[in-house]
Amino acid sequence: MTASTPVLTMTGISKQFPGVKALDGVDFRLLPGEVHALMGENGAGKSTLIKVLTGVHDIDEGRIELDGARVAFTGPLAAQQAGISTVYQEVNLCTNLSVAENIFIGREPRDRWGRIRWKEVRRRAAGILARLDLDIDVTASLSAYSLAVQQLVAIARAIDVQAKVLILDEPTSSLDAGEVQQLFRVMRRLKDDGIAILFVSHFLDQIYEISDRMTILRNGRLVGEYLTKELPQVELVAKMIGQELAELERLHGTAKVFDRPLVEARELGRAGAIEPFTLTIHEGEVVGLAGLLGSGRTEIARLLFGADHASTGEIAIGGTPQPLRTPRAAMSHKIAFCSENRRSEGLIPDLTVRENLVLALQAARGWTRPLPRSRQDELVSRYVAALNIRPADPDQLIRNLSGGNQQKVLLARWLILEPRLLILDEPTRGIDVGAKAEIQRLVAELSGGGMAVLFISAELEEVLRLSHRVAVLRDRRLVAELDNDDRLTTESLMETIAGGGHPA
Amino acid sequence: MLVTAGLFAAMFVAGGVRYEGFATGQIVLNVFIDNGFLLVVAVGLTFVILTGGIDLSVGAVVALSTMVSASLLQAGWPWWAVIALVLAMGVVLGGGMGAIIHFFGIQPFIVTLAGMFLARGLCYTIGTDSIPITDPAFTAFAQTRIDLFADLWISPSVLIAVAVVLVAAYVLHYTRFGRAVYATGGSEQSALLMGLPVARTKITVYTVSGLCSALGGVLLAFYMLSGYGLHAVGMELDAIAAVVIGGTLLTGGSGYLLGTVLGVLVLGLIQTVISFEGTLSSWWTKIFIGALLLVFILLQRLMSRRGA
Amino acid sequence: GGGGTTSAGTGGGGDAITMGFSQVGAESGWRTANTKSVQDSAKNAGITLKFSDAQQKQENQIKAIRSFIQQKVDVIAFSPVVESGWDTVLMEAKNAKIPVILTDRAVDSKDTSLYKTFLGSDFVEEGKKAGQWLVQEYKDSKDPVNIVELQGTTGSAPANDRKAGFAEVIGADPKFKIVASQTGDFTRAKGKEVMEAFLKSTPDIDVLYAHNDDMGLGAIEAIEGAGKVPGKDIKIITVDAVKDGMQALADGKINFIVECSPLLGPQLMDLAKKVVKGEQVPARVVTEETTFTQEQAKQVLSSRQY
Amino acid sequence: MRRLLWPLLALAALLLLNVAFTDGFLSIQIKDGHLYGSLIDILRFGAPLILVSLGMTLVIATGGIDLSVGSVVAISGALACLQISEDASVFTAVALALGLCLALGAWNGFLVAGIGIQPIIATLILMVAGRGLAQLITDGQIITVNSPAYKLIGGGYWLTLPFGILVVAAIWAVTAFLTRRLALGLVIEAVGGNPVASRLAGIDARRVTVMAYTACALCAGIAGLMISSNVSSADGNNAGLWIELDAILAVVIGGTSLTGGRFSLTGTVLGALIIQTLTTTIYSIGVPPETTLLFKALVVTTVCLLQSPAFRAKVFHRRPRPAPKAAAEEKVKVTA
Ligand SMILES: Nc1ncnc2c1ncn2[C@@H]1O[C@H](COP(=O)(O)OP(=O)(O)OP(=O)(O)O)[C@@H](O)[C@H]1O
Ligand SMILES: Nc1ncnc2c1ncn2[C@@H]1O[C@H](COP(=O)(O)OP(=O)(O)OP(=O)(O)O)[C@@H](O)[C@H]1O
Ligand SMILES: [Mg+2]
Ligand SMILES: [Mg+2]
Repeated sequence: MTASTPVLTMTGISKQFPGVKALDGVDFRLLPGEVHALMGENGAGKSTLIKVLTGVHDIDEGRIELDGARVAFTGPLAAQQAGISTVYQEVNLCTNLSVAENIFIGREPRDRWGRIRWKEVRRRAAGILARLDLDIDVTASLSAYSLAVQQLVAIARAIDVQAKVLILDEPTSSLDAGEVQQLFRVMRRLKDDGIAILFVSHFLDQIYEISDRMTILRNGRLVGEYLTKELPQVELVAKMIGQELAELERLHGTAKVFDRPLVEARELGRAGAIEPFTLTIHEGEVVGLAGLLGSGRTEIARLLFGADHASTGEIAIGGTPQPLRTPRAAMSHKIAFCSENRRSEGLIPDLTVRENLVLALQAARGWTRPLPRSRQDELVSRYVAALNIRPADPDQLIRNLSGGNQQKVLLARWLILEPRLLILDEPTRGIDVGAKAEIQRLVAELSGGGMAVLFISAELEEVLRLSHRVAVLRDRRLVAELDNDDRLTTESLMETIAGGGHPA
Repeated sequence: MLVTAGLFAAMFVAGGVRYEGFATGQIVLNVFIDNGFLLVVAVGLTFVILTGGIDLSVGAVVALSTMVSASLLQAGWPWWAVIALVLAMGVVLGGGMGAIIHFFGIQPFIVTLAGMFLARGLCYTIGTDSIPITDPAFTAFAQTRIDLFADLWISPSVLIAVAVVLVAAYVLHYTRFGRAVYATGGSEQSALLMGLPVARTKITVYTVSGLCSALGGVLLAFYMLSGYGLHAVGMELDAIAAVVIGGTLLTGGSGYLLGTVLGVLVLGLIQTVISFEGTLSSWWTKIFIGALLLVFILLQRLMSRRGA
Repeated sequence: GGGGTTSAGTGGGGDAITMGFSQVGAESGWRTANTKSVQDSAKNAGITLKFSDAQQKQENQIKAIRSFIQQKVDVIAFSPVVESGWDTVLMEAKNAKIPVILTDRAVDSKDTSLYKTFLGSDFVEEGKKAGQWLVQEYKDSKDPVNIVELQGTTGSAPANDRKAGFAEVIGADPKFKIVASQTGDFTRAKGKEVMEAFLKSTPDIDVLYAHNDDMGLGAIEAIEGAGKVPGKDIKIITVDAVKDGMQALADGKINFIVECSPLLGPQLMDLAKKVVKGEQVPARVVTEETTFTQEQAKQVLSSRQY
Repeated sequence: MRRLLWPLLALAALLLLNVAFTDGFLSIQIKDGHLYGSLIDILRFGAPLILVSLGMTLVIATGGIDLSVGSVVAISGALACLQISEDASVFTAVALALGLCLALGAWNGFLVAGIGIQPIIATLILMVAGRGLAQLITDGQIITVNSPAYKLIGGGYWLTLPFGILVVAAIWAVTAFLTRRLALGLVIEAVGGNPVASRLAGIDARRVTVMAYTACALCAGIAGLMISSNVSSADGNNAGLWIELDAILAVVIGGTSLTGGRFSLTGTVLGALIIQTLTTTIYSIGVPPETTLLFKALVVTTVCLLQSPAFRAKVFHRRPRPAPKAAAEEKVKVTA
């Protein structure tokens, strides 16, 4: 495989953003028929490398060769036409269009007169999604589906293109194990067809499972190119973050007894979204939610936060029923919710890191009581350091941060509220291994201090590592509540989720 | 959309109950006859608004078209050459604005506002008086009545407007350009990253709007048989209102052409109601228009919310 | 509801006359007085008035006339927004055998059979009257006379005509020079604003000619603000003769006003009755209008209706 | 404040143009105990526009737009003058007028935030009906009032300065305080930048929106008082006609995006001053009325082109190489 000539080579690529050198003389090559992982911490420059390659940004220095010929794309359209198909990091689809259209827009099958053949579009869209094991109504608007489904649709769009090079920038950040396996199957098939695949992910297991070779970036510089099988995981992490990472273990202490209920959902439900469920979260307890894509985890979180209106049941806080009709009401009871969809439900792109970070705290205080500047500075610098947010410039616009760093800012927004119940929906989406451990440690620490946490993650290991108790959802129904003792493993949890096994 | 159509029908029936001679087929046709040019302009504007942009220059371009037509016809040009030139002028103006908007990243509001100043200014440099149109072809076109069944009739402008609507609806729903319009409006950044020709789409929609405005101007010239710099003052607001009443979001990405047609009809019907009401004083006319608009929008909003 | 759909046929032959009146809009006090005059005299004359406000849009006016035809009124009267472009709809009225009377402004149709008569002022004539007074006033002076002009809304018929009539008369003598001319949109606020700028950019203004009283009144404030005396340091001619204007004239702040009367109502109703009866009427009826000097203003001030 | 550089330059250029055409354009004298001169005129006549634009900035920052300001201007002036002409005290008249404006603003806000009607249509309703209301109040006539106290608001002087300018300065200061010293600015920008996210962050977007529209109508109301006081009369038909376009233009020239989010009050004031200077320029250099609009189109386009980083990059640096920063910034803007 090493012998074959690269389909793509990038040499000496540099890219300067105002105040940040995002790429500094990076070399990169991609061979046909390989899955090549691009590794690095949040803000290392992975997405930027992909964007300069596909012409979203101009490069300052360096050259790009595709099939031996120098290229400089004017934009994604040109790159696509040259055979590079890309899924960018954030889901970049048009949620106002139907699922089928999102897959085919720009290259819809047409008849002789240039008229789009809608039937054909729908039929083929359903076919492609079936390859990813997704059976949804392709005529529905994309906005009706969760982020995970949107991510799959974006992937479907990319893999359908007849391409030489397929680029996937964190395609699996919202997917659970089943979908990831399905994606990998498709990737392997494409690889066998001789397509070169560039893959970015912060899940090391996935990297080791699928990739043949990896290139590591650190702070916009090239660390090196390695064969995956020759680089042990510890070394990879060390190369990425420049230091060794402590072993991860279960973070919660040994079985505690929680007897002070904080939030109780009683027969709470929302027609069409989640069947009525009853769930109690105690002070200092971390409750994990596990379930498959679309099983209703996000719905539970939104109901508890008052983001959606419940159609049945009630919520009691400290024993008294409270109507949580708006997020504001929930916040007044010190409930916080970090949404899974950072782009549409989290970021205010035109505001700075500082403003985004203090937003919720400021909203809770009301605009007439501004947060003193000194307090802002203190909070911001504390969390920038704690979560390793880079660049560490609080006055940078948040839209200019890398995806992972944006996520950290949003997390910090809720952590500084010091809520009594913190609802985290996929909080570690797109966050690198180092920061992820840091976040998990922080959550454990806060819960140790009495804060209740509702933790949602597609990564079961993470759920297990943190939670005291795991609630399992299937088909929008709460089916089990399991204590997280030594007998609970990812396998047994998986079984419960799939509906096979029974709680131990 | 259904709600809008239903409300339109309800309004028509209510008018029929209230005013004698209201609920006739010809009243609906008259709404078309009297608003053919507005319809064409609104169709063009729908493209722009669907991409999330706005075009304030439409009214001025309409006026300029009537002015150019009238003055060229007066100078003895043949009618077909005049029409061709006017349409070309619309394309150039629209395309120019689109190019500035796209390449220099200036907000559409300002660029098209400057375009509005420019077009009106050009009108006045041609002349401040109104110029009558006496060209036989234009006159014939203006006075032709196409008889339908049972005493009903329409003007040729209505046919042109309907044709424009049909073509535009086809383009929006069955061509790649049309779909790119929706995608660009949904999220310009996503559309770009999905590899859609955003630049071309954006420039084209303004070109389409310019073309439609010019065509609307020609229809207005038929309707009025005159060219005048003060024609169609404030028409951009009418057109925007029609598009938005039709359910298109000003932020782009959502809406249908049929909605725009309904929007124009609603505005026209309000006008008709006003004229049937008969004796409203000038200010009550305005208040009444506002109130009808309010009632319509409120019902539309509440009913579609209930439905959702 | 539901009436017949026949489009042709003579107007309802009942005894009460129904008149459809399409007004330009309500853009000025003058216009409102005009509307009121028409409405009041219709009531007095026992004529049922269908009134429609076109909000300054010709297309609305055309629609209104169409709707009058549809409603089979006995006579249609309207003040055209613009001169051109009425042939089609007037033809429809003619086909429906509904007589049409123009008020206030003329139309430029070649086919004069489309309307029965035109009742209104002559804007060109008004401009000429203003010019004639000026020529008279300065007939003994040899020095150049610097004039600034506050025009009405750009492109509107009164602005065009009052400008042209005035220019025609003073053009005969080279000592009259229009040193600055700008639109004040017929409003006081704009009149004041433009005059302020004139006062600074143009030294030695002798005369101000404003296309209506309101702009003149605004300008007076500007002139006073600049420490000059309106009517003395700068002579002021305006058109319209609304009450505030007449007051200023009587106070000596304006020197001369050309009347442009909005009170067409009674004359219009007379004409309408005749036209409906089928009597012959003159093709052009000029409203009874005059001009006012400061002395005349003092005398008539108390009897002004608006 | 680098982004205010270009509007400032444009303003300076316009003033220079005037200096070239009119002698003593920049001179300011004291006449009758108050300041007198072209620059003072620009401020004085610009005061209502600045006010309306300030209010409009807040509305636009929430992602909305307010077309009804012109009508509110007319209504406020009309009501105040009507009251005064019926022998009410100036204070009552002003209070009543502004009270009505507050109600109208709240109404706009209610339609937008409460019912969820698109702002342009919601405010179009008041734009149309409000003009009728103003005419109803004045009975379509011009109400002339003769009250020295009322005259002060828009036409008077205080401490040699035009009173209107002082009012504007005060309101600007208050708005700046509320938005920048207190956290109102952050909250408004968040609502305009991403309404969904702000709701989830616990911001009461509805209340903020209603407040913005109310403030906007209040500003328009005060501007209406100024305009009518300046000429001692209320003109329900023409007062504030098309001022919404000028105000929106001022906001946009000042660097605030019509899509909402970030706003700059100083930029807006500059924008309004540019527009007023442009108007004055047209009068004083004698642009004939027929070409006024062409001149306006030219100036507006030039100002905007100069402000556009993309344009500057393309024209001033033939190759973006010497200034990669500017080029990069521009690219991001265009794609985002
Ligand atoms: N448009 C921009 N303007 C300014 N700086 C930017 C811009 N885009 C990216 N950067 C900066 O470039 C650096 C690299 O970002 P990039 O998005 O490539 O990181 P990444 O490796 O993809 O990280 P992640 O794993 O979090 O996605 C970051 O420091 C980021 O702040
Ligand atoms: N596989 C699917 N098939 C059909 N609809 C789905 C599917 N996945 C998600 N949806 C839709 O998305 C909505 C949101 O689901 P929700 O966000 O509650 O899921 P979740 O458990 O949070 O899973 P995830 O966040 O991983 O998508 C659901 O109400 C459903 O309409
Ligand atoms: Mg990235
Ligand atoms: Mg979810």
